[in-house]
Amino acid sequence: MIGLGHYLILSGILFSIGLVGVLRRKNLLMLFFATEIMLNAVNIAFAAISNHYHDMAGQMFAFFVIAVAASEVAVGLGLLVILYKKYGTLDLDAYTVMRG
Amino acid sequence: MENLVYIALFAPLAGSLFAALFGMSKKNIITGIVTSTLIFISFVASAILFSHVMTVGPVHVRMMDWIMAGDMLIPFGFLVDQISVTMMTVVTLVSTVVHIYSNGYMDHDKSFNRFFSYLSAFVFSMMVLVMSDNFLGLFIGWEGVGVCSWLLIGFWYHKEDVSREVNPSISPSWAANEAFIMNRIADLGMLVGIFILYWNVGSLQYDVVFAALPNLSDGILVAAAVALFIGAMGKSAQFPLHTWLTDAMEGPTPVSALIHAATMVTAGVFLVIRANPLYSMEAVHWVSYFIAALGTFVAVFAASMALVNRDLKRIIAFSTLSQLGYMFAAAGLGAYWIALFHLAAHAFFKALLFLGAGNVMHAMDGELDIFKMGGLKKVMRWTYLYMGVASLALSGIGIAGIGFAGYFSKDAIIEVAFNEHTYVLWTILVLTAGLTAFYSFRQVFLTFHGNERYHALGIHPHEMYGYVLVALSPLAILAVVAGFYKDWFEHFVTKLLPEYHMSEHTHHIAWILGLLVIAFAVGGIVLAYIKYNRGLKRNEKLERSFVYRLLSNQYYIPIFYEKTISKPYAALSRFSWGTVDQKVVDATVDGIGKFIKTTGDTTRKIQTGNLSDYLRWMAGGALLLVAIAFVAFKLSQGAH
Amino acid sequence: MDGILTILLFFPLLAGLLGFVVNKDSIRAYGIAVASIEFLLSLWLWMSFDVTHAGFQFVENIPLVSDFGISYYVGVDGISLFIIIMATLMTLIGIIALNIKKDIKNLIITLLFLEVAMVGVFISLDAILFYLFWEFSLVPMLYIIGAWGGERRLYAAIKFFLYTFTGSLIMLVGMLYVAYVYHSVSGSWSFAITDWYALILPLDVEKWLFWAFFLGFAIKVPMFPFHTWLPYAHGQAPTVGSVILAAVLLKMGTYGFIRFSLPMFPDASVLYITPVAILAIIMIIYTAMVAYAQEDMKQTIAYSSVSHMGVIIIGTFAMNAEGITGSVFLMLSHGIVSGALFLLVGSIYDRRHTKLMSEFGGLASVMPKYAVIYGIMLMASVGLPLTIGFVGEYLSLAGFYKISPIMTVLAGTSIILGAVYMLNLYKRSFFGPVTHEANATLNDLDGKELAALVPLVLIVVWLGVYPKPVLVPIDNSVKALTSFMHEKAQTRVAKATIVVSKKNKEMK
Amino acid sequence: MVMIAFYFFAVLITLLFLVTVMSKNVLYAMTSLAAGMVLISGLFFILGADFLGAVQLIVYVGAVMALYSFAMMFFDMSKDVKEKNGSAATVFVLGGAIALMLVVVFSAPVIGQGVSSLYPEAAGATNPQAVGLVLFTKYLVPFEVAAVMLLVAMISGIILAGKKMDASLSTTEEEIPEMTQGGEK
Repeated sequence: MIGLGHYLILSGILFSIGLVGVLRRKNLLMLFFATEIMLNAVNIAFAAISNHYHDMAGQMFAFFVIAVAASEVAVGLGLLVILYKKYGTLDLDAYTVMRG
Repeated sequence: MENLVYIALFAPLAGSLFAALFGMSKKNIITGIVTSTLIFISFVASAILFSHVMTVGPVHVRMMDWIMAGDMLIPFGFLVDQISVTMMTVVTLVSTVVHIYSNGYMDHDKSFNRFFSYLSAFVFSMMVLVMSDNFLGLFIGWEGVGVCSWLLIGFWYHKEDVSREVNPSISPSWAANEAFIMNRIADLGMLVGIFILYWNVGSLQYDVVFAALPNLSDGILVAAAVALFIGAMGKSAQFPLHTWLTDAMEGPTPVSALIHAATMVTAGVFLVIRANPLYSMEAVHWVSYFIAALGTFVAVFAASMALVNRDLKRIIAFSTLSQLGYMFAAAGLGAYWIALFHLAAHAFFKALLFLGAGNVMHAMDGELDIFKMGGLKKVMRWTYLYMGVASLALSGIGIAGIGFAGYFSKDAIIEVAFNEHTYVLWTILVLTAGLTAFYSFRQVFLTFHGNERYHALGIHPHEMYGYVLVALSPLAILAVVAGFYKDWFEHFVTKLLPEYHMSEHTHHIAWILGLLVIAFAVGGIVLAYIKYNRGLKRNEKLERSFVYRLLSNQYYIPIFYEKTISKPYAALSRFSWGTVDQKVVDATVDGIGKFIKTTGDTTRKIQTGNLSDYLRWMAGGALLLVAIAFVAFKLSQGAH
Repeated sequence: MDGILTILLFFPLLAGLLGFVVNKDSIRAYGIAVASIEFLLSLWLWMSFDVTHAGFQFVENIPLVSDFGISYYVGVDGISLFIIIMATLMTLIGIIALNIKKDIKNLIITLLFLEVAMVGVFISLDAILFYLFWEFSLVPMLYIIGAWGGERRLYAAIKFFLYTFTGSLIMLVGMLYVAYVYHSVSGSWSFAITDWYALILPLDVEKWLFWAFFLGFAIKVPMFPFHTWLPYAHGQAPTVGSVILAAVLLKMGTYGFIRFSLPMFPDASVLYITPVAILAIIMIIYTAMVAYAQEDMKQTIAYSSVSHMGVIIIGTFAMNAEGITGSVFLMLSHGIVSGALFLLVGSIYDRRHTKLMSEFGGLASVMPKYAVIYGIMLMASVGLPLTIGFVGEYLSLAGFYKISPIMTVLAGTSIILGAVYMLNLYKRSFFGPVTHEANATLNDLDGKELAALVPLVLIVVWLGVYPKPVLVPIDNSVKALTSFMHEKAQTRVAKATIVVSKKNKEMK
Repeated sequence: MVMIAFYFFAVLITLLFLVTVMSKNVLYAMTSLAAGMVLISGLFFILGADFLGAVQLIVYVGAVMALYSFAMMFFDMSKDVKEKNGSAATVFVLGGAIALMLVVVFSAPVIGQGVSSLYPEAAGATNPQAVGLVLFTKYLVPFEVAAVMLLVAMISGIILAGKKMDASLSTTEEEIPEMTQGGEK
C-alpha cells in the first residue's frame, strides 16, 4: 500500500534533484527550471499530506504555490530578458557585481 | 527679637549683593560705605540681641524648610543663645572694623567693589555658621566661609605661579586652592559625623541631638566625636591640615585679619564648644583628651616655626595657629567657656595685630620681610602703639588680676591644664607662652626699633589714614580691657556651657602658676629685646644649622605633602588616563570592535559575487539547520 | 487635562516635521518658539500635577497591539516629572545658545526630534514604548555628533551608537523575558510596567534579569568600565549635543534603575548593592583622577560628569527614601550644572577654537562675567551648600551611609577629588596672568549666551536655597516606591535593608 | 493498482527531471520538464486532488511552459549550453545529503501524532466543490491577494520584457542608465 511516507520520500528526492540543478547549473534559465522542479516537489508533499489528513489546507497551499510560481516566472523571465540585453549572456559566472 | 535676628543675619548679605552689582566696574567708594554700614547695623543688632539673651534668654527662630526627604527634615532655623550671640558680636565687631579699615587699605585696588562683595559675603556665611540651629545649617556656613576664603585668598588671582623658594605659597590662586581642598578633606569628616548623628538620632537639630546623646552607644558617640573633630581640624588648621593657613596669607591683609585670625579659623573651636554635650560624654573622654593633646602640640609646633620666620604676616599666622592650639587644649580639657573666652579675646588682639601689620605693609609698599624694616616707630607712632598693645595682649602680660586680655584668657587655659593633672600639657603650654612672647616681640622690635634698613629699598613709609587708625581703636581698647570682663562673661555663658571649677589645690597655688607663666613671658620679651632692639645682627652659622632650616621650612611638611601626595596623585591620574583608560578599558572595547571587523574582513572572501557559490552556501546552511532541528527534536522526544 | 502628555509628546514631533518647510533664515526663531512652548507645556504639567499624590498621573492607556499587551501607556509621577521639565528646559537653552551656522535647519529639526524621544522615554509606562523611545533617542544624537561634530566625529558617533545599542539589546531580551514570565503566570501578555511591578519573580530569575537590565542602563549612565564612549562623544559633539547628552540622555540610565530595576527586582537589587556600589565608587574616584589628568577643558567636564553619575548610582542603591530622592534630585542638578558647564566651554571654544587649558590663563581678567558664571557653576558642581549641587549629593551620600559607612566615605571623596580637578581647571584657565596674546582681546559673554546661562544660574541658586517644591513631589513618589519595594521583597535581608519612611509629610 | 500507478509515475518523473537537470540542451530540458509536470498532475489525481491536478496541467503545462518557450526565443538557445560546472562533487554531496536527510526525516515516525484536521473535507462534496468551499471562505483574502499578485506579475513581466522591444539584442551597457533615466521622466 502506498502511504504518506512514499509520497514524502518521492517529494524529497525530487526536491534534491531540483536542488542539484540549482547548485550545478550556471545558466539562469536552467536555474529557473530547477526551481520549478523544487516547487513541484513541495506541491506533491502538500497534496499528499492533504490527502492523508483529509484536510483542504494542504491543497490550498499548493494552489498558492502554483500562483507564486506563475508570478515568479512572469517577473523572472522579464528580468532575464533585461539581463540578457545588458550582458549578452545568461551565465551566472558573468555576474559578479556583488563581489564583496 | 525675630526681626533683629534677621537683620543681624541678612544685613551682610544685602551689603554683599549690593557690592556685587558694582563688582565689575571700577572703584566706587559707595560700596565700601554701604557694606561697612550694613555690617555695623548687623553689629548693633547683635549687640542688642546680646543684651536680650542676657536679660531674657535665648531666641530661636525658624525661617523655612530647606531639605525634606525621607524622614529627614532640615529647616533654616537660627538659634541665638549665649554661645552664638557671643560669636555674633565678636564676628560683627571685628568685621565692622575690618570693613572700615579696608576702605583705606584697598583704596588703590582696582577690584575695590569686588573685595567688599566677597568680604560681606564672608560675614554672612560666618553668621549662618554660628547662628544655625542644626548641624547641616552649620555646614552651610562652614562651606560658605570656605568659598569666601577661597575667593579672598585668591583675590589677586592674576599673580603668576612662582617657585617655592621665591614665595613659599607659590601664588594666591595656588594658596586659595590649597586652602579649599584641605578644608574639603576635613569637611568629608564632618559630613560623615552628620550622617552618623542623623541615622542614630533621626534629626540634626542641636537640641534633639544633645537630648538623645545618653541613649547612644559608646562606639557611635566616639565615631561622631572623631568625625566632627576632623571637620574642626580642617577649618581650624590643626596638624596635619595646617599648611594652608600660612599660605592663606597671600590674601589681602584685612582678609587675613578677619578670616584667618579672628573668625573663620575659630569655627573649629566653635564647633567643639557648640557640641560640648557630645565632647563631655564619658564615652568620648579619650577623644577630648586627644583634642587637648593635639591642641597643645599645635601650640608649641606653630610657635617654634614662628621663631625664625621673616615674613611679618606669616609670623602672625603661626601665632594664630598656636593660639588655636590653646583654645583646643581648653576645650578638650572641658573648660569650654574658657576656650570661648580666649576665642573672643584672641579675635580682638589678633585682628588688631594683623591690621597693624597691614598698616606696615601699606607703608612699606607691600614688603613683608621684617629683616628689611626697622625703626618704623618714628613714622608710624600709632601703629607701633597698636601692635605693641596687641603683642602684649598676645604674650599675656599682666599681674595680680590686672593685665591685658591675653593674660586672663591664656592664663586660665594654662591653669586648667594644671588643674586636670595633665602636667605634660601644662609644661608645654607654659613653655609656649615664653616662645609666644619671644616671637611677638622679635617681630615688634625688628619692625619698629633699631636701624632703618628700609632705606636700602628706597621706600618712604608713612602712617595710615587717620580714620583707619580711629577705627582700630575699639580693638585696641578691647585688647586691653576685655580681660576684666572675665567673671562677668563666665557668669553669662555658663548658663549654657558647663561650668568649670578649679580644685582647691589649684586655687591655692594659682598665683604661683600665674607668676611662672608671667616669668616665662617676660623672659621671652627680654630675650627678644636683648637680641633685636639694637637692630638686626644676622648669625649666619645659626641660620645654616639644621634646626633653623627645619623650622624655617615648616619642618619640610609642605614639601613632604607635595612629594608624597600632590605629585603622586598627579602621576597616578595621568597613569589612569593614559594607560588604564586609554590602553586597557578603551582598548578592550575597541578590541572587540576590531575583532568583529577583522572577522568580517576575513569572511568577506565568501562574497565572491557568484550566485552559484551563494546557493551552495545556502544549501549547506539549510542542511545544517534541518539536521540540527531534527536532532534536537529527537533529543527532546527522547527526554520525555 | 487628560491629553497633556500626548500633547507634550507629539507637539515637538509635529513642529519638527513642519520645520522642514520653514524658511532657513527664520528657523532659529521657530526653534526657540517651539522649544519655549514645549517648555511652557511641561511647566503646565507641573502646575496641574497633584503634589500630594504619589502614583502616576495624567495616565493615558490606549492599546496598540492588544494581542501582545503592547499599548500606548503613558503617565508621570514625581520622579519623572522634573526630569521631563529639565529635558524641555535644556533643549530650549541649547537652541537659544546655538552658535552653529552650518545646516542649522536640520540641526534644529533634529533637536526637536530628540526632544520627542527624551520626553517619550520619561513618560512611557509601557516597556515596549519605553524601549522604542530609548532607541529612538540614539538616532538624532548619532546624527548630531556625526554631522556637526569635531574631527573624529564619525568614530565618536559610531562608538556611541554601537556601544549603547549593544547594551539596550540585552535589556530588550530582559524585557521580553519578563513579558514571557508574566504571560506564563497570568496567561495574558502585558508590557505595562505597572503590571510588571505586581509580578513576583523567583529569586534566581530576578538575579539574571537584574543583570540584563543593569547592562543596558549601566552603559547609558555610563558606569565604569563601560564609560569610554562618553569622552569621545563629548569631545567630538557640538556644544548643544554635549549639553543634551550630559543633561538628559545620561539620566535615562539612572532613571531606568529607579523605574525598572528597583521595583521589579527588589531582592536582586539589595543582593547586588555591594558590587554595584563598588563599581560606582571606582567610577567616582577613578574618573575624578582621570578628569584631573585632562588637558582639554571639555574632557575634564565630561569625566567629571561620569564621576558625578557615580554618586547618583550610590544614592539610587541606598534603598531608602533619603538616598533615592537625593539621587533623583542629583540627576536634575547634574543635568543643569553640567549642561551649563558644557555651554560655557562651548562659548570659549567659539572664541578661541581650542579647549586646551594650557591655551588659556587669566581669563578672569578678560572675561569677568564669564568667570563669574563659570565660578558659580563650578561651585555647584563641587556641591557647595545653597547651590543645587549640594542637596542631591548630600542626600545621596546620607542615604547610602545607612548601607555602608565605609563605602560612603569612599564615595564621599567625590567632594574632595571634585574640588581638586575643578579648582585646578579654574586656576589654570582663569587665574594667573594673561599669557596668550589671543586671550587678551576676547569678548565677554554676549546677550545670547547670557540669555541661555542666566536662567540656569537662577535655577542653581533657587533650588539650592529652596528645593522644597521639587523635593516634596519626588519624595512622595520615592516613599511610595520604597514601601512598595519593602512589601514586595521576598528575602529577609531585602526587607531589612529597604527602609520605609515613617509617613508622608504633608505639604504646607 | 494504485501502487503500480504510483511507481510508474514516480520513476518517470524522477527520470524526466534528471534529464532536465543534466541536459545540455535547453530544448530537451524544457521538454522533459513539461513532461514531468504532466506526470505530476497524474500523482495529484491519484491523491484525489482532482482540481489541483487540473490546475497543474493548465498553469504549468499550459501557461508556464508557453512562457518559457516564448522566452527562449529571446535568447539564442539553439546551441548547447556551455557551462563551467566545476566541483560537481560538492553539488552531488550536498544534494545527496539533503535527499538523505529528507528521507530520514520523513521516514522517521516523528510527525503525525496529535494532528487534527483544520479544514476537513466537506462530506459528500466532490473535490472541486470542497476546494471551492474552503478557498472562498477561509482563504478568500489570500486568494484575492494572489489574484492581485498575478496581475502585478503580468504587468511587470510585460514592462520588463517589453522595454526597448525594438532595440537590437546587442544592446550595449551604456544604454541601461538611459533606460532608467527614461523611466524617471
